[in-house]
Amino acid sequence: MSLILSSAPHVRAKDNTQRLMLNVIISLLPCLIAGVYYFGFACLIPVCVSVVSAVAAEFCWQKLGHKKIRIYDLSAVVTGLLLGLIVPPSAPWWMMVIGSVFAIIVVKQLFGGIGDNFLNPALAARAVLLASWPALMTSGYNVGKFDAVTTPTPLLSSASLMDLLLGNVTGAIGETCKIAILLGFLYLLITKTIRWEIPVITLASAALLGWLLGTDPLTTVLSGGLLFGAVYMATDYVTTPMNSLARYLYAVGIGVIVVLIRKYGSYPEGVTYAILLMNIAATLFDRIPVQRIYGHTNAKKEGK
Amino acid sequence: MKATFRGGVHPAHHSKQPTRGLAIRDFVSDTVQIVMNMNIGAPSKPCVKKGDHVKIGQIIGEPVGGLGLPVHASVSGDVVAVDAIPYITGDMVQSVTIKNDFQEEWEELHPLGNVETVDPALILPAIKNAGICGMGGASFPTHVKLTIAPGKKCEYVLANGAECETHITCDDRLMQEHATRVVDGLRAVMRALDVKTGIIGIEDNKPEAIAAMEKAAQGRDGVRVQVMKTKYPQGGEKQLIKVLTGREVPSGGLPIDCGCVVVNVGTCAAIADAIIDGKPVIDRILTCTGAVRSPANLRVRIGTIAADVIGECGGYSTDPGKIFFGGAMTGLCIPNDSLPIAKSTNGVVVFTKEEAVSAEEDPCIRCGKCVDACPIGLNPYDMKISADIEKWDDCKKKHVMDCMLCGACAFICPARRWLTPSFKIAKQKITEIAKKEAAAK
Amino acid sequence: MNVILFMISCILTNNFIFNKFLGCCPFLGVSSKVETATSMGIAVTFVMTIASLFAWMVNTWVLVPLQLEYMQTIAFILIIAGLVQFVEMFLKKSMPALYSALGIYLPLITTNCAVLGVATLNVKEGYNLLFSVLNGTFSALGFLLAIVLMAGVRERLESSKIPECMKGFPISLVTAGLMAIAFMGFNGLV
Amino acid sequence: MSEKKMNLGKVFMNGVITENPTFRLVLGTCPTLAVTTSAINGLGMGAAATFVLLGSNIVISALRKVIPDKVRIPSFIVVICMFVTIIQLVMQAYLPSLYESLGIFLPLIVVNCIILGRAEAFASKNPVVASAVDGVGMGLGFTLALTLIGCIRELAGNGSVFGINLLGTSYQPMLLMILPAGGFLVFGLLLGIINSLTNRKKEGAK
Repeated sequence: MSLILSSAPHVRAKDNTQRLMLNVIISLLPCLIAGVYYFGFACLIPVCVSVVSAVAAEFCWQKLGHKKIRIYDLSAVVTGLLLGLIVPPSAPWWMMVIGSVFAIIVVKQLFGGIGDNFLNPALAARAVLLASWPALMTSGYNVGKFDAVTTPTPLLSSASLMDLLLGNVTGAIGETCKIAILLGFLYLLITKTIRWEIPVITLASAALLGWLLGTDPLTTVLSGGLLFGAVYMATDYVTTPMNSLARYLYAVGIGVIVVLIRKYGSYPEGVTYAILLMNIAATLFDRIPVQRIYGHTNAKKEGK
Repeated sequence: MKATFRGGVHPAHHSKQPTRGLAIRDFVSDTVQIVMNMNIGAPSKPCVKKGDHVKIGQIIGEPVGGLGLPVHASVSGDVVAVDAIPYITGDMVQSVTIKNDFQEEWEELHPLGNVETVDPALILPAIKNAGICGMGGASFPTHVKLTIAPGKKCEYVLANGAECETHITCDDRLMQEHATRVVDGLRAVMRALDVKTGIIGIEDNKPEAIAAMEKAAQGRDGVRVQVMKTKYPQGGEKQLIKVLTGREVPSGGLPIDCGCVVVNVGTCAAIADAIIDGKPVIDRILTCTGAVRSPANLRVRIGTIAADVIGECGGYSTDPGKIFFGGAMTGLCIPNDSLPIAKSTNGVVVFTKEEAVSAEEDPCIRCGKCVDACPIGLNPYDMKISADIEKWDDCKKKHVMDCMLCGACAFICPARRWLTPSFKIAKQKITEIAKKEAAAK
Repeated sequence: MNVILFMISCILTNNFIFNKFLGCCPFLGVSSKVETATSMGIAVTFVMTIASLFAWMVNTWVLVPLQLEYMQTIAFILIIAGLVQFVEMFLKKSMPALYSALGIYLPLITTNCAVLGVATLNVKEGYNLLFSVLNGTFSALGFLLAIVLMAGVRERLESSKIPECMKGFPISLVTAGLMAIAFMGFNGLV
Repeated sequence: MSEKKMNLGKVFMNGVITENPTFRLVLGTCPTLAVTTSAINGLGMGAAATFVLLGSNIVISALRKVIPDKVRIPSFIVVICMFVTIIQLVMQAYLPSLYESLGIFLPLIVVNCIILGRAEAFASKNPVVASAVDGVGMGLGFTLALTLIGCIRELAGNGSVFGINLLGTSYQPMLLMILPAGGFLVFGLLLGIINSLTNRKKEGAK
C-alpha cells in the first residue's frame, strides 16, 4: 500500500485560478454579444485578434524562455478579451496585435508573469494605444447600427438615460451596454469570483463627487466606460490591494480620479487612467495596518 | 442570534453526510497497540512486560514529568509485545501490544459519585488519574489545563461542541446520545474551578445535538447552550472564546489569560466517566469515513489499529490514496494503516487516489482570499513571501507565531499555494532559533 | 485660484520625473524602500524650496543687474552646493533626529539635477519670487509622490519572478515608463 | 610605445563599450531620457557632453597635483561648469534650434554624473593624454547610446531617422515613443536586451 503523506489541509476549495478566469470570461460574454448586436459582426475582428495574439504572445514568451507553459490558466485570454472590448469597434487589427503583445510581454511577463504585474495589462495596453494613436482610439465608432451617427466621444452625446442603459450609444465594443455589464457583474457575484465592494464603492464615490460637481449621478455611472471598468478592471485580483479597508480606499480613489479627469482633464474618459493610477498606489494602500490581529490589543502600535 | 467570528471558510460540509445520522456503535478489536505518547509532554514509561496479564483500566504506562499522564490497558488479555514503533510524527515511540481475551475483566474502579456533590478538590486528581487529555485533537493533559496559575482567575468554562472539521461527526453523535454526560463533565470542571458560567457552543448545522444539549442543560447551574454559525474554524479555541464571550486570548497567551477554559465535549464526557464511574480513558468515539464501504461512528478501544477500524467499516471501497487521523483541514497523514489510534484521534478518513493528489503550487494571483479567510487577521500572502525565501525574522514580524495553522488560507487559495505547511515550518524554525538563542545565553 | 492650479500642475501634470525627466538618478537609485524614498523626497523638497528662493534672489538682484547672466549655471551650482552644506550643518546642530534620517541623502542632492533644474527653469520661465518658490516646493512634492509610488511598486517587485536580464535598472525603467503612462491621465487637468 | 598605444586603445574602447556610461553604468539617465526624442537631439547632446568631458578631463588631469584634496569636488564642478558655459554660448550662437530643443538639459550637463564621475575616477589620477582619450571614449559611448535611443524613438514615433522619412507615408506613427513614457520604456527594454545578450555571451564563454 502506498499512501501519500502531505501536510494539512487535505481539501481545497473548488475554485482554482483557471476556474476563476473562466468565470470572468463567461461573465464577459453578454458584453460581447451586445457589442455584436450594436456594432455588427465586424467588431469581432479586434476582439479575436486581441485574444489570439495575447495567448500567442504568452505562449511564445514561455516557450522561448524555457518556462512552464501557463496559457491554460486562461489569464491571457482574459487580458485579450478585456482589451478587445475596450477599443472602438473599427480598431485596426495591427493595433490590437501591438496592444496585446505589449500587455502580455511588457506589462505582465517582464515583471514575472501572472500575479506579478503591478498594472492591469489590458488597461495599460489601452493607455498605450490611446497615447500612440489617439485618432484611431477616439473615432471609428461609426459602424453597425451607428453608420449615420457621428458623435466622436460617447460622453458628449446627449443620449437619454435609457439609451445609456441599453447601450444604444457609441463607445467601445463592450462598454456601451450597461445591462450586459450588470448581467456579467451578477454572474461574478453569484460565483463569488469578485466581491461587490470595489465596483459599488467606485461607482458610489464617482456618482457622489459628480453630483457635488453638478452632474446627474445616474449619468455619471452609466456613461462612458465607468461601469465596465469598475466591474471588470478595478476588480482585477493582481492589481488591487489585499486588505479590505485598503480596497475601499482604492475604490474611492478610482471614483474620485475618474470624475476629476472627466471634468477637468483633456481626455474624454478617465477610467483607464484612474484605475492605472490606483493600481500603482495599491501596494502603498496595503501598508496601512488596517486589520486587527486577533489577540493584539493595539494594532497601530504594532506598526506595519 | 448566531454568533460568529471574522474570516473563516466553508469547506465541504457534505463530507459529513455519510455518518451524520448513524448511531455510535461499539467495536472491540482482538488486538490493541497502545502507544505511550498520546498526550503532549514526555512519553509515559511502560510498566508491564511481555507475557503479563492485564485487566481493563490497569495502568500500563506510568506518567513522566509534569505533563505526564498514566496510560491504561483498554482490553483485558496478555501483553504480547512491548516495543518501539514509528508513530505519526516519524519518531520511535514505546508501545504495548495486548491480545484481547474478550473476558472484559476490569481493574477495580473508584467512582466518586454525583458530580454535583463530589468534593471539588478530588476532581482534578481524578481527571489526572483517568489519563484524560484533550479529546478534540489537541491532546493537552486536561488536569494541567485546569490547574489555574496563581493570580489568574477563570470566569468561563466553555464546552467546545462546534465540530467544525470536515468528515468528523463523533462529537455530534456524542452530544445527541450522551448529552447528560457532557453536561456532567462540564459541571465537574466548573465546580473544580469554582466557576459560575459554563457555555456549550454548537454550530447550527447540528440541530439534534443542540436540542439534546439544551434539554440536558435545563436546570443545571450556570450551564447554557449557545448556537454558533457553521463556519470553519469555529471550533478553534481562540475563535470559540471570541464568539462565546467576546473576549480575545492575548497574543502568545493561553485562554486562561482572558479568564476562559475551553474543554472539548468529548473530554467533558470522559471527565464525567472518570468522576461518576471512576473509569479511565480506555475508549473513545471516532468517525471512520471517506473511501470505506460503510462509514460509521464507532466507540473503539484506545490502541485499535487503523486497519481494524477500516475493516469494521466494511473495508476500503477503492484503492486508498491517503489516510489521515482527524478532519481534512488539520488531520495528520499516516504512512500505513497499521498505526493505532490514540486518545485524541477523532477520525480516520480515507481518500481515494484521485482525492489524494496534491495540487501543484501555481503563482499567487494576489486575489486576497487568504487575507479574507484568515480567522486571526493575518496576511498569509505576505507571510508566504518571507517564508519562501526563508526569512524567518520577517515571518515573525508578520506575526506568523499568531498563526494557528487552521488551513483556511490554503483551503481557499485558487493558486493552490502551500500556505499552511509553509507557516508550520516557519513556526518550527522560529521556535528552534529562539531555543538556540536562549541556550546561547 | 491660479496659485492652486499652478501647484497641482507642478505635482501631477508637469511631474518632474514623468514629464520633465529631472531627478531620475535618485528616482531610480534611492527607491528600493518606501521609507528611504520618503526621506529622500523630503530632503529634496527641503533643498529645492530653499534653492529656488536663493537662486531667484541671486539671479534677480546680482546676476541681472551686473549683466552676468552667462554665469548663471556656475552661480547656481555654487549656491546649491553651499546650501546643502549649510542645511547639513544646521540640521546636525538643531535637529539631530531629522539629520539622522535625512543626513546621508543630503550630499547626494548637490548633484541631483532636479535642484539645478528647478533653479534654471525658474529663470527660463521668468517666474516671480512667489512662483519660483512654489515651483520649487511643489515640483519637489511631485518628485516625492513619484519616488514613493515607485518605491511601493519596487517593494512588490522584490518578490516577483522577474527575468534575470531585466533585474535592476531595466525593470525600474520599464516600471517608470508604465507609471508615466498612467500619469498621462492628468494631462490637461490644469 | 606600442604598449602605451595599446593601453590608450583599451582606455578608449572601455568608454565606448566595456563601461558604456549609458548601457553598462546607467549614469546620466536624465538627459538620456529627456533629449532622445529624435536622433539629432541625441547626437547633439552627446556631442556637447563629449566636448565637456574632453575639456574637463584635460584640465582636471593637468591640475590634479595642484588641487587640494579637500576642495576637489567643488573645483571639479567649477571646471565642468566653465566648459558647459562655453558650449552653451557656442550652441546658442551657431545652433540655435538645437540649443532650444535641448533646453535646460544643456546647463544640466554640470550635474551629469558621467562627467563628475570620470573626473573623480579617472582624470584626477591619470596623465593628460590618457584622460583626454578616456574623455573622448566615454563621450563617444554616451553619444552612441543617445543616438541609438534617439533613432529608435524617432523611427517608431515619427517614422523617420535624422529627419529622413524611412517608413513611408502610410505608416501610422506610434506617438507614445516620443512621449516621456516612451523614453523610459525604450531605455529599459534596450537595457534588458543588452543584458540578456551579454549574459548569453558570458554563458557561452563558460
